[in-house]
Amino acid sequence: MSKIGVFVCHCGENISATVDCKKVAEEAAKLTGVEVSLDYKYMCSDPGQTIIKEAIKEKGLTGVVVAACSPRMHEPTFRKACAEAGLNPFMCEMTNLREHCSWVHEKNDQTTEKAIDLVRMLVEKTKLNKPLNEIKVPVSKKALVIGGGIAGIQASLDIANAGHQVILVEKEASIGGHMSQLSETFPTLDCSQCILTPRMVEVAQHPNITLYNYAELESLDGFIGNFKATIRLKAKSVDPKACTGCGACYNKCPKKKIPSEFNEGLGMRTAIYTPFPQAVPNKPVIDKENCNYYKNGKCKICEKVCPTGAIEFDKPDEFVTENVGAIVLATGFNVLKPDFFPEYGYGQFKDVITGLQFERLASASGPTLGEIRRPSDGKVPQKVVFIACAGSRDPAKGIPYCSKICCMYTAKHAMLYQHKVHGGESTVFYMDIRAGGKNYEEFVRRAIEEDGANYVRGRVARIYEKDGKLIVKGVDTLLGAKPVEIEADMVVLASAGVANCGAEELAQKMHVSYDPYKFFAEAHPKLKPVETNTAGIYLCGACQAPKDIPDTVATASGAAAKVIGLFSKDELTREPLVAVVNRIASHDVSTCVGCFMCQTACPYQAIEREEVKNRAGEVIKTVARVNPGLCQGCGTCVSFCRSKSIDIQGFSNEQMYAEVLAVLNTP
Amino acid sequence: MEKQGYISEIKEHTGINVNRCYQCGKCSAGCAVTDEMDYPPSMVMRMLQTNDDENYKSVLQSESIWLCITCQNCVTRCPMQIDIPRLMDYMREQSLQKKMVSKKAKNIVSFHKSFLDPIRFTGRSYEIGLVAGYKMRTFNLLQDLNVAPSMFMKGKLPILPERIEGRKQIKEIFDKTKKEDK
Amino acid sequence: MAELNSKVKELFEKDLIDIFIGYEEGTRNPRPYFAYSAQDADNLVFNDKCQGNLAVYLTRKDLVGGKRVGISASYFALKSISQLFDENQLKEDLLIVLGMKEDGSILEFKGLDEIRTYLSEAKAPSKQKDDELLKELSEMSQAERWQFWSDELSKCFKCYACRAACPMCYCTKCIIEVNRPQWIQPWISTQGNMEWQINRVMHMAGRCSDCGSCGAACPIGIPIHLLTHMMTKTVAANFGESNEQGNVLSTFKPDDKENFIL
Amino acid sequence: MNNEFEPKVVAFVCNWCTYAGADLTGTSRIKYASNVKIVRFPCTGRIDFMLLLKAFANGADGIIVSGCHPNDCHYTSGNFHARRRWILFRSLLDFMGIDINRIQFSWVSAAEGAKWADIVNKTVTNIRELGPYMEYRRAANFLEANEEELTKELARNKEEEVKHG
Amino acid sequence: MKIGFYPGCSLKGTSSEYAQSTLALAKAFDIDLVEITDWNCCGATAAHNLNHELATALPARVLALAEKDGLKEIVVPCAACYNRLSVTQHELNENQDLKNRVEEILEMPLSGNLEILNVMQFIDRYIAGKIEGKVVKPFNHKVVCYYGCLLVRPHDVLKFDRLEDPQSMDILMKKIGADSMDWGYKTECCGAGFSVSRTDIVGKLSGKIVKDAYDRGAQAIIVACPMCQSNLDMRRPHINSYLKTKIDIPAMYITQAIGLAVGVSREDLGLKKLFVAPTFA
Repeated sequence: MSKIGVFVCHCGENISATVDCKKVAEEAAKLTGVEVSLDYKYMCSDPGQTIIKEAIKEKGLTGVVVAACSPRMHEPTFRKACAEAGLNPFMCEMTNLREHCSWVHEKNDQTTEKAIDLVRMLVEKTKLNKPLNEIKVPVSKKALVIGGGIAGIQASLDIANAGHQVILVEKEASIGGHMSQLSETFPTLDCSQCILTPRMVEVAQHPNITLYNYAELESLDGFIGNFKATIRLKAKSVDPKACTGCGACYNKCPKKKIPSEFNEGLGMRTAIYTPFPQAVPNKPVIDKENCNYYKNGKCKICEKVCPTGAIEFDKPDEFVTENVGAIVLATGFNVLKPDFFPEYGYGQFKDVITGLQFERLASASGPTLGEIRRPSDGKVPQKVVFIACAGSRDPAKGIPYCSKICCMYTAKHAMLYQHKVHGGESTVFYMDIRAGGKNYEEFVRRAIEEDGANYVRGRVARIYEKDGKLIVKGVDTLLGAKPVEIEADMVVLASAGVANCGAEELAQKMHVSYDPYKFFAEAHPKLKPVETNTAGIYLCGACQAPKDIPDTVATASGAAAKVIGLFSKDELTREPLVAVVNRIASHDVSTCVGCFMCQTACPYQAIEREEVKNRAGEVIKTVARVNPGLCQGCGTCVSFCRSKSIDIQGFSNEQMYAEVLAVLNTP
Repeated sequence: MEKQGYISEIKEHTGINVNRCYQCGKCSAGCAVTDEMDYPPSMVMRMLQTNDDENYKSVLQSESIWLCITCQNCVTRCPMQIDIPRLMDYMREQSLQKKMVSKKAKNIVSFHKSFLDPIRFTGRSYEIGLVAGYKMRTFNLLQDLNVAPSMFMKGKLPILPERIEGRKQIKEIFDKTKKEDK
Repeated sequence: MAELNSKVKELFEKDLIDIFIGYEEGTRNPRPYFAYSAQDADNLVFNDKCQGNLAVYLTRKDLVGGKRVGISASYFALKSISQLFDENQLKEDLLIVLGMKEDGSILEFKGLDEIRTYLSEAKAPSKQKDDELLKELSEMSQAERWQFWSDELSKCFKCYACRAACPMCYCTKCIIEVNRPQWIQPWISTQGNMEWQINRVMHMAGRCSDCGSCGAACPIGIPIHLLTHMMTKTVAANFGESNEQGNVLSTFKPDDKENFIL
Repeated sequence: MNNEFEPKVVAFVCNWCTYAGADLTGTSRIKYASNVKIVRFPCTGRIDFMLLLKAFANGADGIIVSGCHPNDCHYTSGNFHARRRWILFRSLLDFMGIDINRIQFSWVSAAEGAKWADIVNKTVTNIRELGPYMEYRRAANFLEANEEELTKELARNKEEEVKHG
Repeated sequence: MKIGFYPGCSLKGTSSEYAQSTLALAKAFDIDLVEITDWNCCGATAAHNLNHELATALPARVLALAEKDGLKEIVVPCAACYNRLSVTQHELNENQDLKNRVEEILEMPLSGNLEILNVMQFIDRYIAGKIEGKVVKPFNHKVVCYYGCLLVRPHDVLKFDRLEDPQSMDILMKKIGADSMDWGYKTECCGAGFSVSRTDIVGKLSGKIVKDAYDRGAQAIIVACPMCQSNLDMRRPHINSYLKTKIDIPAMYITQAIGLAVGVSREDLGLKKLFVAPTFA
């Protein structure tokens, strides 16, 4: 027999001004199973909580209903109080007399009647509550970081420095990501390589970090605290243990005309290569697509010249499996190749380049050693046009969103150009300048005021080539859309930032949700900016949306903090409000028929198949089982189950049924 | 709530929401006749966005709407795919209906009307009739005197109009779709 | 006809099956028949009068549990079989399915894929009479429909023949037997009868083969097959005919259309 | 006490959007009819259609079902599943002549306090016009009420049997 | 199979050489083009400038007539007509209300499945494959191909070639031995329907086109639109006065160029009708 305590809160006058709290308590006392019912000015106050605790102890209550404010506010408070008094916290329920009653209705009998109904509902529900224990999940304190750009580097170092093991997976031959390609960084104009390279080296040397370069996530199983990640180590054709990074191989490789990805096609590389001189690890890999040996079976020059015999042809990809407790996704972004803008002639005219290509031209380590020279003939361009929003804010051909970083990097490009080419003319076509950030607006103003970049408000309609010049046709909308035609030597398109290739596939592998542009989705856009909807998987950097370096690093440290927080305990506790499949005593009495409709419906892959065997070890049936580590307690499966074999703790069929009948005051 | 006014009328008749334009100016930059126009296309868009009747009047009375040659460069490049040519068509219809046609555009309007007249009666366009009608409307009697004889010579101007069998049907098409008077 | 008998005989003789679920001649229409041997196979018939959905026997553990089964399946039975596979109730290696071509010759399906292909190509038997009744009902006012169904369902005395006849009703514990809470009134009342039918039809949504066995089984002749028929049509109209992942209710499309949610 | 019919309306709402939205209605002190009582579920996906029928059977005159807008579900897809279920459930009820005008479905987000008040008020007004939902409730003891008629019918049958004898 | 032919008004008048050369070319390849019975004017730019419904109903009649003739595909050499007919068919297929209204006006049914081919599509489908073997006199001249507006825009509807840098004419020209050059005015507007009413604008717009072709050393501008051709050709006096110089590069139809290459006579191609005569032919 239940012994329920009902505690009606006045909330000062918030409730009692419209609800007759005393009457509510009196009526509640009349309900079957209610042992004690009283009202008090502030239930959540210390004295209020003491009243509840004492009632539990004195009357031996089996359940508590607090009629006060929204459970979204104080449910944890009262459950904690009950636990302190020795009552299972999940035997405590709240009913909302404030937000759902006193604040939204006039003072009259009906309002008090409603309050009584609300209390009755929860009393009937609480009678059917069962003591629940928090779910404890062990945590393996090792993190997997996917992506070795600045975001992944920062997150890995933060986690590793907190004393935890980190597996860093990078799909390219070297870590460093897009940041390693940049020349200078806004708004301080410090050299990108100079600030990044020490971090890359730190990663390579950190005792807590295992770096898998040239590797990709193959598959992921498990759940928070207990993921099992299989990683594909793509065959490098070079044994990293034997290789000393001397460079004899790539100096002798006969295939020298492969457009370098690192130099955005403006420079060339060999078939056996390291992406760039400061690469970490600084050991080459063979690009099988372009290697003579892999293409036609002849060559092997690298093998001959290698002093340590590190070249190993025809080795298959390998796989490693790592058990990790948390995952940080730091897969970054990609730059949209603006060839979908036929009117700008990218791909058709050699001197129409992307912003990232300009970075390589301006970079001291780039193909021109930092001199601005146009790709077609190597001449120093005297007139350069920069076109902002080449792809961004263009639902028709590009992407509808603002790529956020382009205004700043375009200002930087104009500035770098003016610094490097004295007497050069730069024109920036823009629509709006988005320079929200510390010292950002000042930076753009400097480009205009001090370095003399000519900013024209308007979008370019078309570019065509004539006599070695690029004719750029635009308007100045601030002069009543007056036509502006510039004969430029080079055009730089501020191409949009988009989700990295393979983002969708990766998200599906990991069950992380993503937005229509394939950027990974945060659990909450404001309050959970580095979490995903899948517990234990965190996000940082430009895989969420285009981000500049400061924001990327901030989110990386944020994600790392979440991981470190998770690793601060040996076990994870979770609310036990999860689904369960009925299994009284032994397996075979489960009424589950194993149709697995619930499995299709579950958004969390929390439903597993469990084989029920007889004594002879033969499988007699397969039934569903809920993995409490994965289940988030939505209960969608419950309403699918035809035989009602699956139920959800805390919102069980019996409880909800009782609540509905009680609302309508049906005994 | 959507604001009342011509913006919603435009939307209703053409499906175009002028507020989608964010004034990048790419239409004006690519427009073949920008520098002839009193208001370049992006300006027309801006004026329409104000939902201000004075501005609407200025658009309807402008020469711009008649100068648009429907070359479609604007809409193919517009990041928001705003169908400006369709909008211009609508403005022209409105301008005619509201009798606000710019004096400067008289030639163009006369040409369009003269072009349609022979079709109405014969089913096909007829250049001599067209030119004659056009000249009657514009009093540009001397125009093209230099070209016409050589056109005859080269067999480019048939002297008699072509007539089709379904003339009655064509006339009905004109009657049934008629909106405004000449 | 001899084709079927010899085929089944062959199956027994080659020891490929333990039991064959088919039809034998009945007093008016053919009735279900279980053959256990090559001799039994002589009694089998298979023609377009064979209407009952034999797939219902495939989930009867006492009948087929652990056995290798052959079955002669009508169009609807094939649909049910396909759905039962989706729901993990059948094992491909324990089942041999025979169907009938339009010309009456026998078709042996090699596996589930062939059944699926057949179903995607075959035309569903017409349900003209049911469609007419459906139309008639949907043209009624809501009050008239209520009158119709409350009259009809007032006659039900909960024998659950509808459930027994249905290949999709294979739960070991039916919701009607769930008593914590007692979802459906176990006693006979129009409301309880309705609740049962609503549950049954909602549970059938997207799974039902539309064979109409439920209606045929009703001893009082309540046209409950119209409910499932209507549901089948509603599902197809809203979510399309086929769904690769099994139940339409356990899947969704972000752009499912509705017009009633404010 | 006035004699006007006061409908009983039960609201089935999800915890994350509509429940929170109704909390906001409270914090914004927007008033609405007190006829509605809210039953809290984790998600619209959890709401069993049987509970709706149970509410009608036990005296509810109207029902509100409300959850997160599409794409906003806290559990990513519970509301999508629910939407499918309601599409079918509604057409079935309608086909059986059960008054679907008494069930109001809505999406109310945690930010839509005013919308919640609006939906409640609209529903209550609507149900007040429709009057108490007696048909479904009466069906619970339909046979009892018809017992007399049944007896007569049985007697008639018997007579006929005798006649044909 | 019967292939329909819609000449349109221009090809019956000012641009008769376009019709002539198209038919001559088809004949050279044994293709029979059947003129649509009792076709009418498509309304051109004038109609849609003034009245949208009229602008739809006029071309719709042509489509209905073609369907009535039992045609599955029609060749429309005039770019303006091609554009109007394609856009109309597209609009009618998209908008059921409009379709109903138009069918009511015409009192004729419309199926909306007609294949509307411009001259390049026609050549590509029926002639291009056989062209190389038939070239008797390679067209070894430097040319620029001028597409204008109406062949490529609106791209969503016409779905013909690349939007900003189309290639189909260039490919055909290269097949007959021409040196087809990249240039800046492939799809810029020539002034179109302003030929009579605003000849000044035509002089200017067409002037820029002719100038760019001249600057690049082109010997001919190859066109596929009667309106473009007449603006670039017949309006040369205006062009020259705008450019303040005399440029005599001819603007000729692609059908004429191909015709010449495969040995069709100058007369049959109507070359005489060009105002600016090609010096090489």
